[in-house]
Amino acid sequence: MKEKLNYSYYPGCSLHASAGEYDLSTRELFKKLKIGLTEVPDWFCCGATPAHNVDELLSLSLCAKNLELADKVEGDLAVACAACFSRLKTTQNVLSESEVKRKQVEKAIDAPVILDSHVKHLLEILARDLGPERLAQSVNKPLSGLKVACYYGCLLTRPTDVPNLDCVEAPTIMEDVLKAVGAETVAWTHRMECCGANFTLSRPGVVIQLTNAILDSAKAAGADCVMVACPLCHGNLDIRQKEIEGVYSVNYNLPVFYLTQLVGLAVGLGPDKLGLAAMMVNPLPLLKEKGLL
Amino acid sequence: MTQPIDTSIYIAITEAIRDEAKRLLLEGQVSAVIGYAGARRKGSAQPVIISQAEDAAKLIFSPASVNNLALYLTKAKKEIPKNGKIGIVVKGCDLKAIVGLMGESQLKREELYLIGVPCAGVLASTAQPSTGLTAETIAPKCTECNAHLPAGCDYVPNVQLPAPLQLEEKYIAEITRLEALTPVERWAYWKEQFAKCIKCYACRQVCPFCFCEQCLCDRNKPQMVESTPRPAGNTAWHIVRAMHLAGRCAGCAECERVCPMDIPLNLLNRKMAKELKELYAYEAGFEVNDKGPLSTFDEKDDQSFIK
Amino acid sequence: MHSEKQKHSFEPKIIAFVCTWCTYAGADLAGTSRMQYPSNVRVLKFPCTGRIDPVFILKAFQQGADGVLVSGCHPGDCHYIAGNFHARRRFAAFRKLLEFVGVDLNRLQFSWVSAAEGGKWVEVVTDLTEKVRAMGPMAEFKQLALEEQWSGTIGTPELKEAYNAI
Amino acid sequence: MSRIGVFVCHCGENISRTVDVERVAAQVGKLPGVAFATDYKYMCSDPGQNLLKKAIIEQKLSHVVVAACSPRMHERTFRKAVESAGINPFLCEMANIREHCSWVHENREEATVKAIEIVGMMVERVKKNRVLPTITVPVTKRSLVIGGGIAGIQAALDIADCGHEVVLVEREPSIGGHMAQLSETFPTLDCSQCIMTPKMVDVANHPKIKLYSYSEIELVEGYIGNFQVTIRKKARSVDEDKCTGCGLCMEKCPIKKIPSKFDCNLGMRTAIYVPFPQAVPNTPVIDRENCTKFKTGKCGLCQKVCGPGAVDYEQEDRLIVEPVGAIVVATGFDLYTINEKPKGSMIKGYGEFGHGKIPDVIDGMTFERLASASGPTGGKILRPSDGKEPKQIVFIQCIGSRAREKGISYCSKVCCMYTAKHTMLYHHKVHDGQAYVFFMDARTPGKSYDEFWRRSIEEEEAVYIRGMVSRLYQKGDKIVVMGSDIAVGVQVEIEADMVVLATAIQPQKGADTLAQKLGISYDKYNFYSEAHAKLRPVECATAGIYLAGACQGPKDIPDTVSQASAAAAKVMTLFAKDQLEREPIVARVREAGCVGCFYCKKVCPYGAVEEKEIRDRQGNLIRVVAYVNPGVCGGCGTCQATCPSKSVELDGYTDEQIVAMIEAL
Repeated sequence: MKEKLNYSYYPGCSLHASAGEYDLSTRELFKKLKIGLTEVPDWFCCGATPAHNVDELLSLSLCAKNLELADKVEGDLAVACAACFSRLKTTQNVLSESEVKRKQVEKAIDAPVILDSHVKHLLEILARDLGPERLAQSVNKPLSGLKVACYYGCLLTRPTDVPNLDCVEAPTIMEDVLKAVGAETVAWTHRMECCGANFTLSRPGVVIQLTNAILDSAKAAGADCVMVACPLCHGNLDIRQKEIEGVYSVNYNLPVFYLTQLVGLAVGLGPDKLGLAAMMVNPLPLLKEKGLL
Repeated sequence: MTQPIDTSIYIAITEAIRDEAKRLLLEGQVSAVIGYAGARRKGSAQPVIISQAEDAAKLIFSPASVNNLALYLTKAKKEIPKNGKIGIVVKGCDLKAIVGLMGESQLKREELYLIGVPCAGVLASTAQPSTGLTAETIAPKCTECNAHLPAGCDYVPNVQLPAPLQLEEKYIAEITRLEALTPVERWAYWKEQFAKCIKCYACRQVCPFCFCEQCLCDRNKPQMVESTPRPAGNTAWHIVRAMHLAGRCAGCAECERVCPMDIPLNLLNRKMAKELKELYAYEAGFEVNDKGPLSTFDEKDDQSFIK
Repeated sequence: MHSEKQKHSFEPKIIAFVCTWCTYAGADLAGTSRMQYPSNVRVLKFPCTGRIDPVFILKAFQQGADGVLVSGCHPGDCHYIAGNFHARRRFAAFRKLLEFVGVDLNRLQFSWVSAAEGGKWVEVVTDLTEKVRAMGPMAEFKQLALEEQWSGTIGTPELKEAYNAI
Repeated sequence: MSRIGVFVCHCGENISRTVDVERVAAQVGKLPGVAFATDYKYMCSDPGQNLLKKAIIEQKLSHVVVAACSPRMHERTFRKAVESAGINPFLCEMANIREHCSWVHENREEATVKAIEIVGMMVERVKKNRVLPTITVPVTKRSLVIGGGIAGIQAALDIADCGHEVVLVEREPSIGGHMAQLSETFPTLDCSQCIMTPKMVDVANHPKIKLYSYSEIELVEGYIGNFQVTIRKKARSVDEDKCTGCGLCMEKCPIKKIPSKFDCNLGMRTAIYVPFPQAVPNTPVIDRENCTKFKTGKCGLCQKVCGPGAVDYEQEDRLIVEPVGAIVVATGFDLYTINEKPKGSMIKGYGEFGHGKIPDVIDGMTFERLASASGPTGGKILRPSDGKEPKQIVFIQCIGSRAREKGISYCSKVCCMYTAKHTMLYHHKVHDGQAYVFFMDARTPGKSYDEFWRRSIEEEEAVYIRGMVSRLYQKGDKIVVMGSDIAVGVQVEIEADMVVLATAIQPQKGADTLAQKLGISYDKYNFYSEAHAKLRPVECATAGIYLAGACQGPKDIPDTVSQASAAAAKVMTLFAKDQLEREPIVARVREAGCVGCFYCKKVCPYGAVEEKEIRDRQGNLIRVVAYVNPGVCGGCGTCQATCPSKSVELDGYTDEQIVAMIEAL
């Protein structure tokens, strides 16, 4: 096993905007776990989610260029956002299968396409590279008693043979991480459903319907909170929760944590280092109740 | 300015080989060790087979250790004591031949003790054995080496191989040059090359893969390939030879080294290796394969050339 | 009934190596259907394309063939399960070798012709004949065959020196 | 020096119209080695053949070339004719100057020149022809049938009825296979047991059938006509000769809660058991893993109550060698399970359906057991979880089948029909219930099949929804089925009480291992490969081995039974003669040249190449060379083209013959 883990880091646009707490907690967590993280200089948008619906060459080229930039930094590429992760992996997949497209892209970005670099979601880094044993060793405040609904969303494992993160339809990687930090996970039905991220701005009605089903299912399964690994899922589940409660006349009050926030708590990071204040559904009462603050 | 190549580790390697050979022979683990010993000309080396522990001191490894000793395991094997394991000193390129021969049921791994040599390169056949190894005097095959450190050996001296220099890949360059020519120009090139051939069959004699008891080209009922050193027969011989080595030859380039007429024989072999790699993603010599690229198939193989 | 046949200055020799189950039968069908094609082709029957040794192609060129056709069963149709698959790889490699030594691959044609494809047989044979006719005789091997003497040139200074010393 | 006779045929006017046959005969007559050349109107006619025979005798001919039509037409005719005149038939060749010359060229001069060259080539070839003796192989007129399902039973009965002994080997304690598990069969809805059990009894009572149940194939040696098969007879712990099948042991066995594999784990069985009441043989077997006697050494109740003293705890596996001449492989199928990806399998599992963890999501075979009158519920459709009758039932087709991303791309062929049958059985038993079927296409080619499927919709009120299901999940005591109806273009959600998955048909586990023992080929899914998809669909490429049933590919019962009878007919054809004769176009190894690289073995599609050890008189191994078994060789010659030293030669197509033809150009 490698002793010192080192990664290049592609935060993606959301983490520099609406999901600042994800970025903050990721950096703090990695620092705490002594994992090297170097932000790719000069990175730019991966194009998710509109680009690939509009212009395939553009979407492939954006990712290919980012991959090329990342290749100049030592270590595998760590990605926080499920959509960025999906686009980068898809790009490698598509370009390794089509020589024609590869040549087009190479011409467009005026650089070679990097097909063999390892793009890794933060989950993979925690669950595989670091591993549950070493993660457990860093825990000083186990999240015992906290019942978490792990929400994968639609992009993290799909489609078959592209992300290769875990079993496509019944993954356990999030649960594996949470178990290592002492939390309880609930079995629930909607952990792989789509939250409608693509329609967040254009057709909020659809999003409210889809997101409500997810929150309803998590609540019904007895979860205290939801954990996500994607800023887009977070946007829908957290920011829209009040609105949904109003539309459906229900009361969920389910804090929606980022993966790095929960793991960060367990390894002893304080609320300020995890950006808990930025969450719309206030998690502090829950955490106090469970004795985690 | 020619770039010198660091071969200082060869001294440590020589020591290590001697110690290991001595130990093996003393313990009776092997009946003989095939290696290199110094020869008469200054700096030169020649193959040697030792069966006594005290002879271990004869063993050396130097830039003149050019021979592919795998040869002595097949055709010349009769000279080697048959009982028990045989130890052999192998460079990465030689090991590829041994790996190939295992896949062709000619050698058994358990009958060999492989003493692997980390190798920074050996001298070209045109260089004097006493000259130092430089970007100029290095054998062309070493410029394209991808097996400086032989894998899977029983023993490898614990030395740090200096980082290999980026050298001009001579065969690739020459293949690219020839491919760019017209068929007529290429024919003229090879016609001139093959015309030099004197049918001495040194290339066949030195090739670890030419292990047939009776060569197809020596048969006269029917005569498939003309055996006299006429241009027609020479051309046929070299085409048949390249075809028979396709998918098997891993590029030890011994054929080219021993050719008295300096025919670029390995060029044909490298061209075939390149094509088979492109067509079937096959590269000879890295693992013991039951089947090579031309003894198996995939239903989806390319057939764009077939009407 | 038929128009006067055009006279050509050069009639190429075409040798076809075919498998008995598909292409030979396809050529028979062309006959029973009374299709017409140039008379330049000579057919050698093999049980299977798997039996066809690359040396035969070489030998055919050396014996004065101007064009060579190798034809067998379509993939999956082989009477012997997989002979044509083995042949496909063997010839994919061999044609690359011939190309590299300077044989114009327009003289060497491979095809799959099934027992039902009499028309395709006619088309393949006619195309190859016309193509080779346009290219003219295969001079390379014929010239080699005529060269009786050792015709090497002494290329390197070392050789020249050695030669002068004799 | 050879004395070759050349006979040029006019073929009425078919040849002579464009080819100057007299000139051909005259020209060819001048070739060295040709002693006699003539032309004749119809060579294949009786007078023509007599002319040939007379010339052979009078002219003392050694070889013959008949220049006429295609050898595919008359090679047999002329070879027979020369044989009757005392020449080995393989010293006769045909030059094709009709299909390849007179019929395809109109210019008389060109055609004549071509004809002369074609005949010249054949003259050179025939000079190099060798006398080839007919190869005969003795035939052991007994056959082995592997698998005791409907395919194996049918093949065994057909062969045995013809008077030949059959050795039938079944892995399970009873024959019957999957068909014994089925409730009713499409498209006639007759009871499977009713048509199956009489056949099983016939097998048990047939004097020519030797049944090894609870046995497996250990080793197969030999070749067509002469196989030696080693069978492992697993320890049953009950002496088959003594047991009367009274069943007292099973009544008394205290371990009663073992899930029954035959009932798809819905019912329970004892530790000493027969899989189902009509089992053949009706001899129980002790499941040693679950038996108290074997686990702790205590109990022994079954032995105490057994009147004839048949229970034998000391019994061990036995190895039996049976010589047979032909083998029918009828190992059948297994159903794909939606559980997590098994190790080393290409199947990826159905996580979206809960990986098989929802109790009321069952497969088609489980439904058969529920619907079967002799099943664990006595034929009532009841949910496994709580025993309630499902009022809303969803059938989903193509689970695994036609799903490349799951690892299988083929169609399982029978699911459309059996799902239609299931909806009918359901409707017959649960009158107020509603069945839904999610399907991609309904594939119903077969006699009365489409009518049957239409009936399930039109009369039995099944609702067919064209579209696939994306997810299933448990919600309370319901299963929510989320799918799409692509005909209408809407998302569908059904709260079902039970879901039945039409899971894909796969070869039995271990099919590949058995294939390796038999030396037969199989595809990437482990289905066994037939020698020719169209013309030799029941034969393996390996001579003497035949295929029957679903081990070759998904099949329904009628197709399986037809193929089994076809395989039996092939076996009987083989057994019709005492000696197996075959064309001597086989490869032979020149041992002196062979260096044992075994490239020939690598490329041989028939597995005909063996490794032969050459030893000196003291028995020391000198070298290993290739040996081609003439009984198995198919005669393609791929070995020769591959052999670097040409130390293996295909008789009839030797390098000498071919080079002679090329040089004649």
